[in-house]
Amino acid sequence: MSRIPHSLRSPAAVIGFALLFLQILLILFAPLLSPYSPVEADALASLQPPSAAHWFGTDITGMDVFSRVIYATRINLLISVVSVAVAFLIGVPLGLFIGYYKGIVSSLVMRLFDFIQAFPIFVLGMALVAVMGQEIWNVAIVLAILFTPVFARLIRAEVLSLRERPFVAAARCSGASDLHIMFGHLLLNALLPAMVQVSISIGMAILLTAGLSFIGAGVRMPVPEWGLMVSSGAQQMILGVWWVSLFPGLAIVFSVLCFALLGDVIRDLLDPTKTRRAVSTSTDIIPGIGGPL
Amino acid sequence: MQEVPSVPLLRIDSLRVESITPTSAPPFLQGINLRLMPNEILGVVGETGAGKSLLARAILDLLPEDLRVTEGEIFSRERPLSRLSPAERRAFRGGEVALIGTNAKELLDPVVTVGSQLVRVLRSHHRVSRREAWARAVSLLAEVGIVNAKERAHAYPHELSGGMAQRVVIAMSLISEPKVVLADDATLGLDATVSVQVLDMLVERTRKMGVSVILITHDLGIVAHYCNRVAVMRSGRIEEIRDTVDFLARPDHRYSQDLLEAAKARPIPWVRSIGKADTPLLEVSNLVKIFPGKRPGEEVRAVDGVSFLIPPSETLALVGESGSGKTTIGQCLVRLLQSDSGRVLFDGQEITTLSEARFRPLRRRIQMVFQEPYVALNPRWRVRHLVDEPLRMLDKLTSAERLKRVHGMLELVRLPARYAELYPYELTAGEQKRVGMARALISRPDFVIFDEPTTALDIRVRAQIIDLVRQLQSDMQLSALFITHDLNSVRSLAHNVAVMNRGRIVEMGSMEEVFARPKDPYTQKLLAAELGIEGIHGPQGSAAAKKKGTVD
Amino acid sequence: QSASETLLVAGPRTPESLDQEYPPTEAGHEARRNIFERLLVYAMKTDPNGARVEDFTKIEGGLAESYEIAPDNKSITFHLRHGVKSAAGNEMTADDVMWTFQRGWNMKATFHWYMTQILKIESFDAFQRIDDYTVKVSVPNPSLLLARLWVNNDLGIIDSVEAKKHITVDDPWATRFLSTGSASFAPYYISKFSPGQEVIYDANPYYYRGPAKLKKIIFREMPTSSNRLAALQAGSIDVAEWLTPREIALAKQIPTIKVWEVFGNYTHRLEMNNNMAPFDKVEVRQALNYLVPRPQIAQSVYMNTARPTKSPVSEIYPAYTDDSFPYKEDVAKAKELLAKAGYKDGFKTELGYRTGEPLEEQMAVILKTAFARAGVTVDLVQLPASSLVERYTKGTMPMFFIRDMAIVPDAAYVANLFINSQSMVNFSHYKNAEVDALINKALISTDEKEREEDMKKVQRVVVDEAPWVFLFNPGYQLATSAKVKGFSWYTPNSNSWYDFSK
Amino acid sequence: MLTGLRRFQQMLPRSLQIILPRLLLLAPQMFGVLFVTFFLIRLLPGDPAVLLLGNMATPEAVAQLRERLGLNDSIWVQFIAYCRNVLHGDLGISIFTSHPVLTDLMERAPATLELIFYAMILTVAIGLLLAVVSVVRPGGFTDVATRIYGLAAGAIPDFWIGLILIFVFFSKLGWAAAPFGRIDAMLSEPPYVTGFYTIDALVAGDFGVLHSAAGRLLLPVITLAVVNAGALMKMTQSVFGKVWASPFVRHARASGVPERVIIRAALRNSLPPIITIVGFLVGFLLGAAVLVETIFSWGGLGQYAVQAVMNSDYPALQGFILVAAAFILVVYLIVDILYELVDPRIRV
Ligand SMILES: Nc1ncnc2c1ncn2[C@@H]1O[C@H](COP(=O)(O)OP(=O)(O)OP(=O)(O)O)[C@@H](O)[C@H]1O
Ligand SMILES: Nc1ncnc2c1ncn2[C@@H]1O[C@H](COP(=O)(O)OP(=O)(O)OP(=O)(O)O)[C@@H](O)[C@H]1O
Ligand SMILES: [Mg+2]
Ligand SMILES: [Mg+2]
Ligand code: NI
Repeated sequence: MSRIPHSLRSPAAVIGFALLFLQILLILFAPLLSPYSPVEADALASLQPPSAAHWFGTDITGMDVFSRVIYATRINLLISVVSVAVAFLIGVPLGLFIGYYKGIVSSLVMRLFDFIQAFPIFVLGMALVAVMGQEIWNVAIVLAILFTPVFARLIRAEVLSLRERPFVAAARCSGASDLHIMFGHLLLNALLPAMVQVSISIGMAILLTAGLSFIGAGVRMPVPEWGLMVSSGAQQMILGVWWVSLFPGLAIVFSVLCFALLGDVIRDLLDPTKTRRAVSTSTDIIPGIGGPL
Repeated sequence: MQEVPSVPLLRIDSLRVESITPTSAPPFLQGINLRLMPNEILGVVGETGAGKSLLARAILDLLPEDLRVTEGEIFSRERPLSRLSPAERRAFRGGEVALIGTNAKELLDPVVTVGSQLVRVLRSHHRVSRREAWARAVSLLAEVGIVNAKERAHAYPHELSGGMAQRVVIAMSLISEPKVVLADDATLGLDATVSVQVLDMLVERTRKMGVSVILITHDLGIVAHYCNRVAVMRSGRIEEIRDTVDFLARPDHRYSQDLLEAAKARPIPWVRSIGKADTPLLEVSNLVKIFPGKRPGEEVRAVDGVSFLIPPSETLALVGESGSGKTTIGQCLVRLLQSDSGRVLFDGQEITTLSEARFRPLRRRIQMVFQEPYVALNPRWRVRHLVDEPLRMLDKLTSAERLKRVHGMLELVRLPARYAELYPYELTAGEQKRVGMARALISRPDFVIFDEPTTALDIRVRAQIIDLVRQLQSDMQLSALFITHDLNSVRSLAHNVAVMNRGRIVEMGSMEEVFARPKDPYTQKLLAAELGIEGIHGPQGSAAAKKKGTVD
Repeated sequence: QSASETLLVAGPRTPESLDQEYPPTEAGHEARRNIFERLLVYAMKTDPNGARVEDFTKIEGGLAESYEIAPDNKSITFHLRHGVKSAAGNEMTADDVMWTFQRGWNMKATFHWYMTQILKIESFDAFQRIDDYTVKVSVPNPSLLLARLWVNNDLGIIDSVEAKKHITVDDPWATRFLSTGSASFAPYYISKFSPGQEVIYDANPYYYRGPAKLKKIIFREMPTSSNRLAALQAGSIDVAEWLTPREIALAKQIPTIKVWEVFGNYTHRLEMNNNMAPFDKVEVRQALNYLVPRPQIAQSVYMNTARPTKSPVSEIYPAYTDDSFPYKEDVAKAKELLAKAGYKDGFKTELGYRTGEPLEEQMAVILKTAFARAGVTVDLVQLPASSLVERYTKGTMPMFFIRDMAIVPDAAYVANLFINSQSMVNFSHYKNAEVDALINKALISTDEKEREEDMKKVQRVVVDEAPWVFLFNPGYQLATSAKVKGFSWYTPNSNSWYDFSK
Repeated sequence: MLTGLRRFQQMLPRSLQIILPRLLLLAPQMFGVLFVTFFLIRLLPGDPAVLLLGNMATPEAVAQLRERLGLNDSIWVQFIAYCRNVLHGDLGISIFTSHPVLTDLMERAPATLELIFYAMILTVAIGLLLAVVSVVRPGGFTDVATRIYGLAAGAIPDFWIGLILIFVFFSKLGWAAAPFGRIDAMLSEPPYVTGFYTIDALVAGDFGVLHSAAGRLLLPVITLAVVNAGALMKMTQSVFGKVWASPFVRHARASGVPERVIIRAALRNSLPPIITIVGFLVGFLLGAAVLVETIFSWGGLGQYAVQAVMNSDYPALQGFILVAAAFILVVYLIVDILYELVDPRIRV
């Protein structure tokens, strides 16, 4: 297993894992790390610029931006991870079935996905949250609804091409049943792009959550959530109060960046073709033909 | 060996190519000395990875980015290439030395008509009007044997067959009238009959235009038939350069001898087991398989009323061009495909009408070795799991027993036991083929279908696999259906031969009979296209010249 | 028109509807002020800050040149001005007034509410056309509000000739037309109405007090208050309405901006649903009042532009008193009260505020923190204005902000509006039989002295029973470019562009 | 009958063969969208009649309106009525603006389209240019820069970068035009021709307006482009990179074809996937516009949608979603058609 450290040693991977580690730290030790309560207003301390007492300054109600940024890691990652996990758990088996079995049900499900995806994702999210109410869990559910087709389609596309691959035929010759082929052979191979997508989706979920909160269709005050914090500072930005929006925005950037980087790392780690190129430079098959035309 | 007393078109002096990142690995090319004379066809042979393509790319100064010429020099008509300006270098490529690559379809721009692509190349070298360029492109296409060239010039690459695409690439290389053509495995992957036609055409055209050719190939047969001289490459070196006839008669180097030996057939006809021919193991009658065609309503009769018998412990070889329906028959037999009509009796039992559940017990007796070695193995499974999958599915054994069987099987296919823990991508193609066989044989079947076990393999590996299959057949008393392109391996393996053309069996009989006295014109054509290396006495220039009348 | 005759105004939103029968909103009030003309007006005076404000003691003729009240205070007769013309050029007669009354009566909205709830009129017979220029309104009980009411912003007179052109079978009162267009005898008419974007007012050339100095008012919607300030500072607009106190403080420091300030009639308060546990307990309501850090809020939220409200009645209105207001910040006392009510460990509740109201949000967060000190956990619920209103009208919202004013400068009117258990807008559902009786008595009483005493008593009781968490009188501020002159203030806190010039 | 149709189809030119079936497909897709919007809005809390009439509505008025709106009919009857209305261009009346939703949308659409249009142009320009340069000159400065940009761009929230741009270029430096609205409030909009202020101003020859409109467009367009060009760049890099490494490019080079011609040919080959991505981006921009328009008080469809959410203006929201989905479907349709037109390998 000497190749794992290698792909984990790239600068991208190092930064990605460092950011992930940092976020985990923030989640676990938020109460220890934050000097103030994330939800308690201090009317007299409103809109103070960054200082020794308030590293990131305070917002209009006098809440400490630094403490809120730290606590928001919990909320934002909770929403994102939960929504992506739900989407993954529903989308993957669904994709497996509609990829493997062609039939009315499969095409109906695909048409349903078409409709869901015909709507601009953000707008649909906005409407759905409006319908269901601005609760943390509702935001997570809406994101899960939006992401499920993504995973299902991805897996389906993989399965569609995988099922035509000779190793599936070979498995069938060995007496494998449909279920065994689906879960033993196809799932394992189709999961890789899905894993990359998991990471990317978490990043997207963070952005979407923040965007929804920004326009007031996400979580509610005073929940510490990055998008909401950017939003609460947005008004003052034009008047020169930059710190309220700047820091939570940066937190979003780093958090999303982290998952983007990790996505790349996963891709590198799990891709057998890449490794294959590295391992066997000399193979005794004649390149250019995988068999006669 | 004597020098030809005139100015060489190309001269390569002690060329050395290395990676720019310093490694302990040996250089990719070293000590290459080569002279190419006018009107000469020089063959370059060697196994995969020998550096043949790199040599061609070095000549064009198109080495991969991480490789560099660290020593030596290449001269084109005594001009050192390293001194060329970028513009001159561009003019040199294609203008003086043109390349014909492998797998022609991929060398053509998929979204531009072939005529325009020829025009593009021509106008990169000569100032001609678009109109005239087009006219020249069309006439050249006609000359390289494209029928109806005027219309075909408007075709996109995907609308051409492999052979036609290869002709287009040849036309492309010739259109700006270069002095030298580098043909790098130009006919690799084409059907033998097509390959011969294309090579004949290439040699004929270059002769006519006074162009010298470097013919890079794996196939000693091609060298034997077309080249004046031959260079044998191995690990970045030229082992020997000789006159072809000399070389075939008495190769100097040990390696060259090995190569020649492996390329030859080894018809040690093995003993036919004493015939209980009255009860065949497999009996196929009137098998038909129809696929839907490209356009709705069309149909392709991939297998069209095929009948044959295979007695126990005997091997039937199924030969024929690509697309003739060989694989389809195999897949119908293991019920990966449902045949449209006809009967298949296995050990007296009709199997086409069995339900999948009833057929499953039979699967352990009928197995198939798949055509592509890599893609037929699940890339995420270890060899151990790959090999014992049939056992898990079909037999109830403890895992210890299974592992024992796996190890036994690996031994049988000559793989070390530690391979059980490897993933397919960690194996070479030859090893992957062996794993495929182990997997098919582990359930101790009575009947195995080998789908092209030897194609796409390097010369020596192919010989090893043939030996292995032969060994297994005699050890396990297998009956086999042996699907192949490679007539050479048929000679070594089969008792009987069936020749297929367009879904039908056109000729069937014992191996010796069919090969010695082919009756069907198609069989004759197929045999004629085989470029053997036995009994060659000099370059023919054209296979057609030698076997006049058998190829039209 | 030259640039000096055009005024560019930026406000948070365009009016929801131009119809005066539509529920009153701030944006709606401002449009009404400019495109509707009323029968009566208050005389104007200059307040100490130099702004023109209404003199509540003097009622003058508007569209009615004069009026007279019967000695028994049971009817009022309007003598309409002659030669008053609408922007369409139609001259006003008693028919316009009567049609307006008819429309209002039949639409059963604002007009109907005033007439039935305040004046206690029971049938349309109360409205009489005497001749072409005389109209008489009779009421069953004597009322001191008989004249005052007609100054109200929502009781403008419609140009019935114009309006009738837009009548259809299923729309006999031209509601569709009047919700997006104008037909009155006002200084301005609507030349363009793009809800959510802009409203353009053009001057009525026939206006009876003479055409306006500003010929065109362009009202642009700019929902973000800081953008309005930035635009004013950049000189892209002339008037920025509804800035936050912080922005007002900032604006005061900018030399090109003039800030007009008036201590108006607003009260900002946190209403509690008195029918809903735990707010059915008076101690709980009092406890919350003790928990409010008023000085801090005054300083950090209002930047010292506001004063605490200490009575349900606006401090500028007659009969106002704050002599019994006990609520100082006192956590111990609050806890004690809560314990007494049985909520020793506090309780959990919800607080609703409107979307797009940074000030309310700020205050909500501060109050949440303040209440938490006594164990009261508050969930903040941000809702679109309409949903919030729907929820507290239905009584399903425990706590919510109300920023409101009563536009009739009369304590009994105010109390009747907000405190009377019969009132539709008594959203806190406060109910006290004694208070109700006193208010009802005052509505029909003509004895000024006794009325005042009763009203003071009402204020004391209400302050003690604390149906609301009393917060602030935020005042009214308007930031304009320094070039703009003529600011005036009216009880609906809406700008009358007729008074302005550049 | 079917075969007859097919034969007829085969007689048409290739482009029509591609376009016609796609157009036919649009109808069921639109039906699906109608279906979804209808039921989505049905899920919303609150009685539409109450919402429409406002808080002071009397029960009789509500009952009357319910009758008139057909709210008492069965859900399917209502759905059919809804479809009929939509087909007649009736998307209902906005509660907030009291205008027909369609009128509102039409009025605001040009603002959004202008924004998206320029943002798209800039996105494509940045994305393609960077991608091509980084692939053709690997290892260079651009290569490294694009790699960092590609990662960062995907992580930056558009609403945040918009705010930062406003803060830096408007509030601090004072270089950019004010971030509210499409033109300076003092100016009046140019006479309507296309609805794009820049183009209309040019047509009218009013350079003051043109200058103002272009200046106002600058920041929002940059905001959208900076965020989205990263995605386009990354995907183009991988597509173009693959083509650039493909045998035919190497072969062209070996044949002495000039580099510039090869780049053009390689781009031509990368076009189909790029078109798909661009189409997808248009859809994405429409969503992003919701946020960016809010920040820049743009007064387009996006802001309308946000207002609709804020005000619980369900007819307006429903109308917006419907129109947005229809717009996206049309964009996808165009993408599919273009995709098939530029790739001769696709069989019809
Ligand atoms: N771009 C590259 N970078 C590094 N090594 C390379 C590159 N291309 C080829 N090689 C290595 O150079 C050696 C020679 O390769 P080359 O392609 O010339 O072999 P070949 O003789 O043409 O083989 P084949 O018959 O399979 O075409 C091989 O070991 C190969 O792995
Ligand atoms: N799944 C399929 N659908 C449609 N046509 C098919 C399918 N599989 C094979 N064919 C067609 O059936 C014919 C026979 O194919 P088959 O693979 O059996 O040929 P083959 O003799 O094995 O060729 P090769 O030597 O290239 O492997 C070909 O024309 C092929 O295009
Ligand atoms: Mg090669
Ligand atoms: Mg085959
Ligand atoms: Ni021969």
